[in-house]
Amino acid sequence: MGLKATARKNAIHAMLIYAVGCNGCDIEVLNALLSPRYDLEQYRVLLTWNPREADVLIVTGCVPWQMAEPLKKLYEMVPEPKAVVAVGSCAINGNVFKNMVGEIGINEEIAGPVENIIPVDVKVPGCAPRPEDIIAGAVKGVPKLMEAP
Amino acid sequence: MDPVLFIAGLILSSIVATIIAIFYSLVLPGIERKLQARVQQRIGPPVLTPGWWAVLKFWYKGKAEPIAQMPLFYKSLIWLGIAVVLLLFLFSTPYWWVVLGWGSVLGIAGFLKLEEVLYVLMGSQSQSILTTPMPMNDLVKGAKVKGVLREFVEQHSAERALKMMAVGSLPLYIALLVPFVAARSGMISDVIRAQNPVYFNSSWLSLPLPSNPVILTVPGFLAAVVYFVGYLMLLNEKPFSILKAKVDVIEGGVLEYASKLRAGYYLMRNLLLFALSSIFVTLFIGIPFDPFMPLCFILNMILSLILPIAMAILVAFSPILTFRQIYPATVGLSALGVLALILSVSL
Amino acid sequence: MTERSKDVVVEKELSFGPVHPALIEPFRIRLFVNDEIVEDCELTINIPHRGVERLLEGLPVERALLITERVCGICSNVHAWNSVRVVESGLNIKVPDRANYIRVLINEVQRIASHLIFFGHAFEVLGHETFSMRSFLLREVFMDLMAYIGGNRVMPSVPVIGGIRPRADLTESLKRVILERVDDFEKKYLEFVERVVADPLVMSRLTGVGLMSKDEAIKYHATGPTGRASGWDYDVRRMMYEYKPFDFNVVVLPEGDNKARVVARALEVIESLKIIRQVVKNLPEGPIVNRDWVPGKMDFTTMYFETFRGELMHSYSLDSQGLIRGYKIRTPTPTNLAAMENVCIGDHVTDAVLTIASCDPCMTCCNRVEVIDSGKTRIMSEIEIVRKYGWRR
Amino acid sequence: MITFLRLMLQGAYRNFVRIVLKADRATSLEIRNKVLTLSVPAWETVLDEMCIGCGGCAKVCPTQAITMVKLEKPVEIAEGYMREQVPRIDLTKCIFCLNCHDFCPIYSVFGEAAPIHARDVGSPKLTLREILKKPIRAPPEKIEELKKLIPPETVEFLRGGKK
Ligand code: SF4
Ligand code: SF4
Ligand code: SF4
Ligand code: SF4
Ligand code: SF4
Ligand code: SF4
Ligand code: SF4
Ligand code: SF4
Repeated sequence: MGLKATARKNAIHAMLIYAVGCNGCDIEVLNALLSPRYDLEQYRVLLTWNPREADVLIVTGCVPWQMAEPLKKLYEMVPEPKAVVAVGSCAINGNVFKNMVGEIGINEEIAGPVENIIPVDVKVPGCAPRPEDIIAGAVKGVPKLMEAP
Repeated sequence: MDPVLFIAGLILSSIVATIIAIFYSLVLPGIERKLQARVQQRIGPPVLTPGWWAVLKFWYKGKAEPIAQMPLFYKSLIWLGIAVVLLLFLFSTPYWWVVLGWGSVLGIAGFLKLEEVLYVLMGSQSQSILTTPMPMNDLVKGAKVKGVLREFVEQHSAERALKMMAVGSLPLYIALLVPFVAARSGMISDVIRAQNPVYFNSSWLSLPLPSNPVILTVPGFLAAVVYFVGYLMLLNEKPFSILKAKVDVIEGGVLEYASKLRAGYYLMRNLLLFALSSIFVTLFIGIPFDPFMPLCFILNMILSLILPIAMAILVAFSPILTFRQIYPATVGLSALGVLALILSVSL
Repeated sequence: MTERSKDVVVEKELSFGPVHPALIEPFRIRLFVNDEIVEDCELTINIPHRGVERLLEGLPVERALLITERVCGICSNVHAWNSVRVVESGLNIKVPDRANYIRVLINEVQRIASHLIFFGHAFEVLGHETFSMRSFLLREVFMDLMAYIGGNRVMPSVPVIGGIRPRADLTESLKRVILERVDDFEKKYLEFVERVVADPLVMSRLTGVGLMSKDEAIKYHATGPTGRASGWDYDVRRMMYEYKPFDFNVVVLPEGDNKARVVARALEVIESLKIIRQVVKNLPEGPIVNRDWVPGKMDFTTMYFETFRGELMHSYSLDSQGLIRGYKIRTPTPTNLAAMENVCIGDHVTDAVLTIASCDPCMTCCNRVEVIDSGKTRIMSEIEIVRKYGWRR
Repeated sequence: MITFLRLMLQGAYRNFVRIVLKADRATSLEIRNKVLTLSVPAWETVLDEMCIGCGGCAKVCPTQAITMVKLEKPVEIAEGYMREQVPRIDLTKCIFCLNCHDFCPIYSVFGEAAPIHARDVGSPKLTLREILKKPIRAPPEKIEELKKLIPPETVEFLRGGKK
């Protein structure tokens, strides 16, 4: 393991982008980041709110059409290498908002799931996922960062 | 002294001091974070993560062009900042004391002011995606107030930096004067002579301890307290982090620095953290950072942990103050500083 | 606050969001400022529109609560409960007492969790990381309880039409766990609150900022703790038969500043603890669900509910096959929003963000506008407008 | 003022202890171990011992997230009734609508403890045998509906037809 990979493994900056679900997932992510019980920092993952600083983007929510463009822009802002962790059923498959439509057929409000907009590397299923799932998911994004040139 | 020998010593001491400062300063944020984590009842990141590994990682990140009005100028500000901080630090090391009078209160104060100006410049340059240019259809809605200038939050941060420059850092400069007044001279060498006379004729392996450090006098102690608060203001740490308050201006002017530039920014900030702590130990305790006296500089480095540790604990327990509280705070602290200054005349 | 004057001269606009550390949720804040002082404020909340009301159109009513629960992850139970209350009242379904007690229990558990999120968020906005973390740590107790009772930390899915899900029935051992955790929590919580109130730095930021008078609270219909912190004594829980058996106080504070809004929620937590203890102590025996009902025609029925942030309305009708027609949700935040926009005027920028946070915003709402299209008024969603009239920036 | 001083001294002492001795640390070491050894347990979605293998849940799932997996050795769960298959849920397709939970005959027909819950919440208080002993209590239309979803012999069995 070279110095590059070691450095990447030992300092990971994660940014949370909440692309509209129900607040459930993003609060669970914050819980994983801020609650001393879970404490994501002990796994060398540091919270940031600046896309320029981020390595891992944690995206939650089903991405309504108004959020698609900002999400794409933010993704472009992140310097390589980067990994995207889609947290929650909303981010993975649109949850009930995309799949349990009544009589309207297709819900046009939703541009998501996240995969439709930006490439996703790790999927964390659940509605809402437990914080330990989220932590394990964020950690799963690390090999991709380490292997990148 | 022979000028050739002197210049060789100057260069050598600068190189040694720079290397030690860089290596050491990048450990400080980790210590700070670990302490805060303990207070917050959690494990926290490993000590090397927030400093060392983060900087290395940013160094290895891919290229990212910052969005700025003048990208080249914006990028150069970081390297300028590192140079300023390094010079600031070097001027407090013994070899530079005699060079052109920079090892004096003027050299330190001048370079600190320059450092502050950088934040204003950075803020007015940076144009991050997180604010006005975000693709949002919010202008469809008619606000009551129309057609006003849409400002980037970083520019707002620049305005705040300007205010902090005008009022915020005043206490630090006043406190900085106290050891010099006590020594009745503007030069650092005289300050050390007054506090630690043995230093000037001790061999390279010895450890000269100060006989009458100014921090143990009443005005010196007051000044040290004021210096500490000014230190927080200069480093933009909580409670005085208004110019990079996460809640509105996010990180302020440094928002757009990415990859190598961000590594540079981390380096600059941590160097400043260390330089100010080391200067504190030099001026208030009387132990200079002499690259050619191992015990002396190690003691300096250990003692310069005092300020970051105090800061870490204070930061863990304070909210961000707005200008509503900062103005009275600076007035009060400046008054305290002036009191210390007046008292120090009697030393 | 100062009254919003008609023609203010404003230097510049600061806009941030939808992705921003202080907001977390996607909405846009535009602040019109002179120097540091906010002269006007505009919140754009249309981003989280997911068309929940339209999704529900034509769904069988039993399935509705799985979507309504996902209107919001902070108060999932409130939406699920209120949506079943509508059918229960419209079709006269009698809910067993035991089910009602457990519904109240889970609601109060979630209320405390929600208020602790509020502290976590408010302290984060204040810049006080440690207190924020302490709030999140205290909240874990109630997240655990929610997972024990409902099986999920966020979406416990407790109410079903006619009662509660069998999973959520309280066993004796669970009752003991609840009481133990609650006692332990109360001790730590009181210590924490005492510490916060004694902190001079925090209090100097909160006191006297973001003043809202009682009249304003009523005028802008700021319900919930936001209104009650301005002296408006209004709580839907007092009118709900579900809450009749319980003895609790409604916290009303006269000051109307940010401090009052924080303290009001801090005191409400204690009242909720009281209710939880009463539920566990007096829980009646009996069935937990009443399945003797058939979905059928139901006229428009509207139910109001006291959520953690204020008054919530759910309203819909059923057609003869028991399919939902014309679902309508009005969450508390949209009504509190007008108040938020107004109270932050006249404060510093950083304080304004705090004031908005102190009203506890959460914006996962539905959004629509009325457009006069060649003389006819009709309701359009924002996407239709953009398709038709283009996206102006 | 006195309270403030008392709190400050108390706090200073407590935090000193916290810093030096890592006192009252709240981080869960159990979770830390699980994460570091990459062994966070997956959600338990199906309780195999309870399932009667009717396949109804797979049919009601709106996103086809459930596949029925044939058991190598069918198990006799009641006299004359074999469990031949069990459902498996692909969580990345699941939208957590709980349709399967609510339509699982053992839950939705009797309104008793649910043997399957998409969110790992099944800890039934009844054994399957006891559940199967109870007669069905649903309106006839509901049973007709159920027949579309699960094999008719299962419905008969649940009604107590086939003893
Ligand atoms: S996955 Fe569930 S909890 Fe998460 S945002 Fe979507 S609806 Fe909310
Ligand atoms: S009326 Fe508006 S909010 Fe309701 S479903 Fe239609 S578009 Fe959505
Ligand atoms: S206002 Fe709405 S989203 Fe917020 S807590 Fe209440 S019901 Fe939930
Ligand atoms: S129903 Fe109409 S008039 Fe009444 S409060 Fe709502 S919007 Fe206003
Ligand atoms: S206002 Fe916020 S909390 Fe309330 S329903 Fe909407 S999103 Fe949820
Ligand atoms: S005003 Fe009404 S339609 Fe608009 S966002 Fe608020 S609740 Fe939804
Ligand atoms: S909860 Fe998941 S597996 Fe079950 S029916 Fe819904 S989508 Fe299918
Ligand atoms: S519906 Fe229930 S009993 Fe039937 S296969 Fe699915 S889990 Fe098993």
